[in-house]
Amino acid sequence: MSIKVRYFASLKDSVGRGEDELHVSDPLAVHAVWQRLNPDFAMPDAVLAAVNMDYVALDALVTDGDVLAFFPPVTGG
Amino acid sequence: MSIKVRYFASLKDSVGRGEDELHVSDPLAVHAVWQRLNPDFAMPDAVLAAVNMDYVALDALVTDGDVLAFFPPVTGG
Amino acid sequence: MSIKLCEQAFDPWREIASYQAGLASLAGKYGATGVFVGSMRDFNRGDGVKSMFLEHYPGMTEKQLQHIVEQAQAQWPILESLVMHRVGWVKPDDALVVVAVWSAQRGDAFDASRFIMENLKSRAPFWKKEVLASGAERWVEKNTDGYQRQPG
Amino acid sequence: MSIKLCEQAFDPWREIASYQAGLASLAGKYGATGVFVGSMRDFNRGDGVKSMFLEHYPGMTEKQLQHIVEQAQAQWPILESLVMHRVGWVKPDDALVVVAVWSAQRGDAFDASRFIMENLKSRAPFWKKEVLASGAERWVEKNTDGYQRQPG
Repeated sequence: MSIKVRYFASLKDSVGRGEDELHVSDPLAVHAVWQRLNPDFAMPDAVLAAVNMDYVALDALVTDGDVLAFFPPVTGG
Repeated sequence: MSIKVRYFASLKDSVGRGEDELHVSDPLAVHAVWQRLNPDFAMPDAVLAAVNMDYVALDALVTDGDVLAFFPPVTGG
Repeated sequence: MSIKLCEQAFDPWREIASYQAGLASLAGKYGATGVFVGSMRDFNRGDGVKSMFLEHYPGMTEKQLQHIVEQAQAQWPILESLVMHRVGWVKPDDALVVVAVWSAQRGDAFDASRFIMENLKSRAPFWKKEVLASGAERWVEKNTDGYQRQPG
Repeated sequence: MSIKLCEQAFDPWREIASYQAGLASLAGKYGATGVFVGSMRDFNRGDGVKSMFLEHYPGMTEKQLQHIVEQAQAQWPILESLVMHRVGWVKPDDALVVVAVWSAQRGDAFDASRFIMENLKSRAPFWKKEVLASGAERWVEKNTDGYQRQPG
């Protein structure tokens, strides 16, 4: 089982990577995915998360094949 | 002393004239001008009045040289 | 500020583009442009409308429009504005009115353009006479309030 | 409904005119077009800005914009809409975003265009990185609420 994780904008700069891949045996909450991938970097308060391009809460579960994205507040327009 | 009076749009059709000229010896209220010029036609409720191209109340006074306009509710835009 | 009454049909987007092209000193200063374009519909109150006459009060129209724009300028930090209105005979799909406001922030452009438009509808001395598909003519009686929802 | 992401600079008024020219079946049906154009300013938070990079999340951006327009369609009787947004490198005075809504009545065009714009600002995954006059780069931290008055 594998989850693809993406980082955007200033968060990509902070994390130092644009993508991760995480192999998991069971569904995992969004915040747990972050913690596993960034054990030394607490998730910033304002971070937004999307699973398969829809916004989700940080306790939503991600599962095999999902694409999870982390990004800072959006600033378009 | 003379006041120029103008009518617009449907009110011009109802009155049957586009303009009047009224000779007066003293300042006269807007509604009194109407009454003098249209003794057999009560001023419709929704009529608007302007003196020298600014909106005025119907009891405003008009005086020598003024241009008084009567018109129905505006429908531009 | 520019206020124009137009006897001929015009392309609203080309007019806005052309006006904006003349605002060279404001380039990079405005972050927001709020625009409203009103067009002639081919129906009103359940009837087909084939043409329309826009009467106005020359002089007072310009004076009132200028007053409205000045009131908007007093309330919002507007960098520039353009108001155009057709007069005379118009046909369906013609642009009747353009209101455009340039400002630094978007909220001001939205608010001020709507304020100008609503005040134009309630205070600028224009009157519409419709020629129906049947050939009958009728004056439009009053404008609706654009801040309230209207039946379709 | 049309949603476009653009890598090249565009003339917003020409784009709107061109899109509207394709709405032949709606000619005479829409009485109102509400438009917002956002442009790049050459200053922000007291600093000169000489260029900007617009990052986005390909796929999610389009999905969220479509969702926002569908929400607007559910709330107001919209006849047509156009949303355009620049991505990549932009420079001051470039158009960044266009929202245009065509409807029968003006209140709906005003309300729906503003709704789409505000939701785009708060939900569409775009991020701006400014290059200042000094050469320093910084990410814009957050968007403001366009319904509230902002300090100049």
